[in-house]
Amino acid sequence: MHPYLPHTQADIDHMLQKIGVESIEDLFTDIDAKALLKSPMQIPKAKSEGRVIRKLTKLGERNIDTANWLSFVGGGIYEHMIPTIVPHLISRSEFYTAYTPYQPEISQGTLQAIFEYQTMICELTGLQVANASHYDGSTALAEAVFMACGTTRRDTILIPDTLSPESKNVLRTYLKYKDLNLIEVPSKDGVVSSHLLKEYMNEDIAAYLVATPNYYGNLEDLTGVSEQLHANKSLLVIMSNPMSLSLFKSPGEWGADIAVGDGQVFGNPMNFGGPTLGYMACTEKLMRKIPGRIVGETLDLDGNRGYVLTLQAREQHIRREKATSNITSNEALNVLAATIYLSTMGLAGIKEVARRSHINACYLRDHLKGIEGIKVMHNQQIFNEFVIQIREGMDVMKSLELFQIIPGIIIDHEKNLLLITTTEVHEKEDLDTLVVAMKEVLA
Amino acid sequence: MHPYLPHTQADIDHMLQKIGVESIEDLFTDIDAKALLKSPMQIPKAKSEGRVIRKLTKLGERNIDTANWLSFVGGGIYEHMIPTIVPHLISRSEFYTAYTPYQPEISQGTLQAIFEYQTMICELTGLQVANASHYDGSTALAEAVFMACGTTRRDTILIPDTLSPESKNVLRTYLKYKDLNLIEVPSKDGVVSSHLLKEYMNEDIAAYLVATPNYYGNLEDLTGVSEQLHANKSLLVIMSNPMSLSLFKSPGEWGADIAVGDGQVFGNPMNFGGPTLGYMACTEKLMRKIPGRIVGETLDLDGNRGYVLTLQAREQHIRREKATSNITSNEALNVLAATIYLSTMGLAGIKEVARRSHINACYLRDHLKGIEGIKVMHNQQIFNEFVIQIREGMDVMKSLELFQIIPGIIIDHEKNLLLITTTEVHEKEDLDTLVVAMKEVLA
Amino acid sequence: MMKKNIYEISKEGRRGYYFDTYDLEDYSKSFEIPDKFRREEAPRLPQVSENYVVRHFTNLSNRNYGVDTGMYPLGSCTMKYNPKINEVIAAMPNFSHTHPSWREKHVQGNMKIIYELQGMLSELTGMPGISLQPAAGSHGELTGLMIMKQYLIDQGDVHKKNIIIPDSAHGTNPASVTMAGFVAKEVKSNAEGTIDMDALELLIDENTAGLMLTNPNTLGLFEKDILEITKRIHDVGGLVYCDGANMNANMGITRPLEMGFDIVHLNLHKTLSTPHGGGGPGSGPVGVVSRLKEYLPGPIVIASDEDFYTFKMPAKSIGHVKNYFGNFGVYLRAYVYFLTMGGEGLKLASQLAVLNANYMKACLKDAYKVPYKALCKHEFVLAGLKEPGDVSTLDVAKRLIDYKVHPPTIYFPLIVEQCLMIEPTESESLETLDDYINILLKIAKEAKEQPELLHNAPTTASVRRLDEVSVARSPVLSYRFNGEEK
Amino acid sequence: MMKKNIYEISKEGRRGYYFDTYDLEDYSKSFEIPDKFRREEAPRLPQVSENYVVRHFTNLSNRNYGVDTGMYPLGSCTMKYNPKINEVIAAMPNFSHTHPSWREKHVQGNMKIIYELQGMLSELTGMPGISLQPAAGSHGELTGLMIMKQYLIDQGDVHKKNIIIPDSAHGTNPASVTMAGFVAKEVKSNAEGTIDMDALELLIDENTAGLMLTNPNTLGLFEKDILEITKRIHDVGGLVYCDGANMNANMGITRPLEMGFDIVHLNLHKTLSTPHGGGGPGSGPVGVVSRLKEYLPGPIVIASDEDFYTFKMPAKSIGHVKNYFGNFGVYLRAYVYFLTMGGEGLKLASQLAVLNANYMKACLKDAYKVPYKALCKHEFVLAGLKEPGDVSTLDVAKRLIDYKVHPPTIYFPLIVEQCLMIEPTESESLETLDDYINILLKIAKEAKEQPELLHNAPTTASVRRLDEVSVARSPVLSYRFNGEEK
Repeated sequence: MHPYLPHTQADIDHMLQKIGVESIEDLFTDIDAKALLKSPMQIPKAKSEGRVIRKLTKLGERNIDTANWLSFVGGGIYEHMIPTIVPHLISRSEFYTAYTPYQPEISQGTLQAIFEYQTMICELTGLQVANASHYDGSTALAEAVFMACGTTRRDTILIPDTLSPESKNVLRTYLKYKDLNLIEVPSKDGVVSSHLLKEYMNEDIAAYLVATPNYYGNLEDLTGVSEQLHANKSLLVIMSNPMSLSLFKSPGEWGADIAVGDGQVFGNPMNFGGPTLGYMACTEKLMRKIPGRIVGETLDLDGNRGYVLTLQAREQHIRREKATSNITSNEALNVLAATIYLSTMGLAGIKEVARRSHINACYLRDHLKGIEGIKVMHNQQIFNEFVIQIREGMDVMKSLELFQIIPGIIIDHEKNLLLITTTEVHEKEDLDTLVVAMKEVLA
Repeated sequence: MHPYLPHTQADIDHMLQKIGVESIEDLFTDIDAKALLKSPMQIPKAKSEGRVIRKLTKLGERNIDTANWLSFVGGGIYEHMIPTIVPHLISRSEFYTAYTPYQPEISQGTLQAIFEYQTMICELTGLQVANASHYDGSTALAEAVFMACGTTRRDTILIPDTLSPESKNVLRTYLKYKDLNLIEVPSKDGVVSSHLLKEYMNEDIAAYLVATPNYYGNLEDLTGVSEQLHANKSLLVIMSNPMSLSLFKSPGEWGADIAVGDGQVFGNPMNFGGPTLGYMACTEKLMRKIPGRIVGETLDLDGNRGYVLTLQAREQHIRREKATSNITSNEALNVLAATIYLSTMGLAGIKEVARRSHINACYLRDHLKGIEGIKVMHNQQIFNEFVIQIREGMDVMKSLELFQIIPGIIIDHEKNLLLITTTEVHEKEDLDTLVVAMKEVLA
Repeated sequence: MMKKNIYEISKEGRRGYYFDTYDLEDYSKSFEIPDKFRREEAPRLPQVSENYVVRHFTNLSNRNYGVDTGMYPLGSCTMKYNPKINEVIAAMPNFSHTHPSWREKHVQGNMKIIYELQGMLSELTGMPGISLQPAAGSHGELTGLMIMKQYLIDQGDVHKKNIIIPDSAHGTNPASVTMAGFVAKEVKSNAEGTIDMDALELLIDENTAGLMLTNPNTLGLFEKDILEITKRIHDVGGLVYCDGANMNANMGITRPLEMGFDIVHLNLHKTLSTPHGGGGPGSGPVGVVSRLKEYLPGPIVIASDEDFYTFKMPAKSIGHVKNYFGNFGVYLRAYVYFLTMGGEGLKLASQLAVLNANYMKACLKDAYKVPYKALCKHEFVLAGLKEPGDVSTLDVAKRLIDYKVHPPTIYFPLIVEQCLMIEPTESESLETLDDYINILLKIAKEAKEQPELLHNAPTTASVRRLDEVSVARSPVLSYRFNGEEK
Repeated sequence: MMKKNIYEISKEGRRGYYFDTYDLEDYSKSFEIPDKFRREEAPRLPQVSENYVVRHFTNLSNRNYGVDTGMYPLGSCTMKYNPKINEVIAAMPNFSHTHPSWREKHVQGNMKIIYELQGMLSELTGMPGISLQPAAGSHGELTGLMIMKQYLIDQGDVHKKNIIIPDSAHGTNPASVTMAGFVAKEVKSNAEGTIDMDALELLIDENTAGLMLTNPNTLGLFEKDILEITKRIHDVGGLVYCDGANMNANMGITRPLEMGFDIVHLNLHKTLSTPHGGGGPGSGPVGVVSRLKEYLPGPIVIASDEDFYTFKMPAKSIGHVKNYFGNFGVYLRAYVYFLTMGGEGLKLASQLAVLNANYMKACLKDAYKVPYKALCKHEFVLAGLKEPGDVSTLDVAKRLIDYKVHPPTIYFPLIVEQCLMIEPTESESLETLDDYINILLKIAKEAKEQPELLHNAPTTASVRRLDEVSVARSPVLSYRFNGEEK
């Protein structure tokens, strides 16, 4: 028998007898013969662990060797140092082999961790209520749209053109079939002016969804924006790389009603883009509108503190077709990783991560600026990313491959714009290596 | 404060006050100033996890890349496939952060696992009592000498010259300071004749310590040996690669009084030679002479089954200077790995591992035999190792480096003898690679 | 200490991570964040030393129950064994440390895995088109419905708004319908627990966009009329969606394609053994018939001639439903499961899952109400105790906890009163099933003889029954620092 | 199920591992093992499916208590936090998959680590010569004594047979002395808990080979006369051995060299944070003064000029005390601990370990007998309850288990009646110490008011007190298949 299947032939015979059938095939007589598979699936024979590991090791070698390449790629997914205790702890099988905590008495581990996470997200965003969790930042943003449209009973969403293409794409898909409208506000020098925003205000506007830092790495100046929106009875939704929130003004401080973003930066590996986790927080006022899993603190029969899933009426259990979100399985284990990460790092830790990520980017921008053939595109406050323009006709991605360097993402092939990202994992020597290599290939 | 040290300055102040001293330095006033360190230790400043991992990754790269080299090196340490559940389970921190089960009520996990291990070792060796554990096979062998000398009140030990140099070396050190004698019986064609052994029998002989398979990979024919020894009131101690015991006659079947060996082959990585585990089993008669940790089954106050350390009177707790062994810390986690390995593989599993290891060696010996410049040294039954002689003057180790092959161990530089080992991790293509490469370099 | 939360073990000055020197320390002095952008009020995060973070979460884990702890027969959740080799592979840095915006040629290993997994899922479902992008089962549902909608729009069938859903369906089905801008229409089940064909007929008309169905359904019953049902929907130009949550009954036996479905999602975290993670991450790939292939969300991976793989957006794609390519870390585990199980192993798994469910049902029928007598597939429902007295299914579930096993899904599907929905999966041995059965029989006896044991249960867990009502009324959703109100 | 042993969940036909095809299947048919060598009776090994092996050992782990569970103040065992980064590094294949018989140039990474660790331990102890080969503390003791013996032989002092050991010493000390062919002579402790200098004087003569001492000793007291003691032994041509089990009090503060010792062993699994593993593996490197360097067991690693490392046997080496180079997997962890702690961190660790011990002692003095009033170092002893009634130290220990904490070492050292030997280590926070203190104070109260609570303890562990007597009388040391007798 296969190692994952504990049945012996004697067990099977005993069970068939108890059921009162002759063979396993007899258990499938209720299936119309026409629906039965005529020939076996074309899936190869089982492999031993040894051979599977050999095969996957070889496949892994068809990716670049991550230990020996230098990457300045971000744009939504970031490589940060992950404390060794994070993978250790999320590998406790009581965490990862459990499911949604439907039975709270034997799920206090998951529930309490989520409660702690909710607290941390509230603190980081400066808002009052947080859930756990969405699939990623972009789907969280899409769900924020539904919240906003549901609350305001309006159907149009404003976004700046500085939102990342990934988020724009997901938004477009989600909105298309609900007949909601998306309007893009143009940017200038890599940010959107709040004066310009005024021109777009009307009574159809449910919300303004703005990312800061935005896709170009620039901080959006949101002074007065929430006032403008609230005066128009619209909501402000702010999307952030949450690592930046230890240094920069929080969504709550900017007056946001809803904050969303991707929590991958907190203790989760890049994983080729997934799984990550989408966080969402909102004001107290919107508490009963927020979708997804929420854990509340309560007492048990003996008066001892405990945790339960709560505010579930909004969900699919009871109202079913009235539910405004269908999310059930979410990214709980990634939430746990984020909780452990934030517990380990503390404020001082994430501030230091953010500071080094930021200063590294400033240093790199400074040192690339002077190079012939490079133009720094925007003159804005950045966090840890910035855009440069490379001399026309120069394929910098290809040239730097020889140095085992991936310098960033080409975000505009025509204009040859390169988005460069740094985090605290880059040492000064790594930054200098890029600068030297850039000089060499552009010389 | 350092991440491993939970003290805050306020905590320290509070504690000093309670103790009634002013400063931490005041806690060390009982140390003679002349014994105090004059200047700080020359140990570098703390490094972050990120930098430690970077540094160790670089150091690791100064070893050969084990995934891309082909090694036929054994001689005491073997690379076998380790099921993924073994490292997973021994990484449960309740196992690895516990110590010796002094408090059985909260150590049943360790205790029951040891009991299960003892059962498996008894079954494998064909003997009645097993302990858990010794540092490695050689120190287990040395402790078997003390058992044998203590039991027989004799002072001379016979060994065949086919014992591995590692074991011989350890034995010599252990015996030297106890004034015990070691006599080597010479081999012929890679094994010792039991007829020859007869000549060495006398009333000083406490035991004959023989390894089978021996260092050359040959099985020793021990027919009649235990009878010879027992007639002389001496003991027979058999050392084995325990993986071979699923196919070949067990120590119990050969009539051994004590069986020892190294259990690394059961689920433990090579670890550059350590830690491994030394197993030891003996007859019922010697039960109260066996050193080390032993777990027994018993009942608790409610009549429920439980496990405790037992037969400890022999140890250092009470008789102290009368103890014949000083072993306390042993290789418990390696024992656990072996227990999980044997539970996972079962008899069918280790038989298949042994069979493939064996057949691979037979195949390789067959295919190397015909090559000009290679002579197969012995005509004996082997398990998974054998010795060949390479043409004089040919440095086969160096030549095969170009192929990223390590063909074995040169066990005699003068005669240019190479010990070649195979296990089930070698696929046929690996064996053929070695044959082709040998042909090429010897051509 | 065990019951403190992370903030309650925090103290000013502790830290869990150490940074050593920063080479740009001097350089950094010239930088300051302008007031306008600078954060004013610092977020409060816990300050805990590393070893206490370890203890805190280790102790939390010990207040959880997982598949590695024991039987976990949650109906429709397929809590099967999560193989450890899957985790080993997923943790390999050459996979886990890859960035989704690297160039295709730098991640050919990942892309080949995605490509091959698409093919394996295609073989498992029969569907020629597969997109791995959706992140969970209900995300797959939404995706599938969007595909339906786009297809109907392209056919000029904009009036087709109604999606028929059985009353036994997963609650996410109607929610997904709403999110995709359709209207849900409920069809009743008959006395045998399958779709009432007459009721269905009354609902089908030209406005019918399609139908969503789980097969076997949530009662664990195979829809005997499945071929007729799918045909009827097709007759009016609708599409049929298969909620693949219950695919663990079908592997190698029947397939959505053969049943007449047009679209299916799979839950990799159910059928294909990837861990549930306390609620996620999951993965909900969608498979479609040929005519819908070009509507799939993307990018998907295609192969060029020389074992080289590229991303491609299908021609009429609904677009992106998630960042990048979905939950790659989850695919890796499913891919390895395919390799270690093989085609025959998968079929055997489904057969044994069905065997286990039928065996349990046979053993429980004297003490619990069995509302549907027919053969079940991988799961079955009980309508509470035969002689309940004042004991509810909730009481039975809580009493199971006292016996150190995980209760089944309860009170679902809604159409069965006092419902217990039991899915043992193929991972459980006869001995474990017998243990669980004996506990359920013992509880049935206790319900008659000592009902207070059930009313008071659980008493051996880390907490007793929790007050879920007052928390929903005035929720405490984050830590109240120093007892403050927010 | 939880309490079954692995044989009791075994069944014919189950398997935990799968082999696929073997390319030499045909070839293998020509091979058969001759009867003479073939095993006759098959060993009985369990047959269990992989997922049940996982459950079995997961459940066993949950019946264990480790440092990650909570405070574990075993005296003289230094149960400090085991950093997780150590485990990550030790698991790297480039280290764990290296063979000890590969050529030096193929394992320069390993060798450099060994070389640097030798240097760090040299700095920690002051000893210029270090060999990492011994596998545990008592193995280090034996090694050190062998070095002493060889040295004395070489000096022509073959008559020197006596090793003086205090009555407070670890039990392994006299056992090691015997194994090395010496004779142990016990010296009494004085009322202050340190070596009685008059008694010592009476034992010292020309037959004195040396003295073994732990400092601080097992009472947690620093031997105030240490410089005099080591001098007196040297005066008669003897050598002084430092049992390094208690080095966690000394790091960066004092060193064996400065105290006058000639030989020391360290327990990497105590002082240097490597895990105890339920009893091992440990590692017991030995350090020696210059004149003994060439006697060290080997091989040790030396550096050549160009950052290249080679193995070398010291000129007069006692030989090998273990296969290969000792427990390399353990060194890696200790090496990483040196890197992450740094020199200052190590000193701070020792300071805080001593602070913790003195704090606990101060808090417990009203309820428990404190036999020695002086400052303690990293551990201290209590002579049972102040008002014990009919309650023993064993009862106190067992009652601690009911409070979900691990008891201290008990009934050791032998010279203190009803001894509790408490070593909190630097890893424990003030809050944890206070919790533990409060439990001990509560138990002291219970001892007066409800002694039966203590006599009956533990009642909340997975088993109650176990019968250790009858098992020693008629031991059951392996599973009795079908109840058979062996």
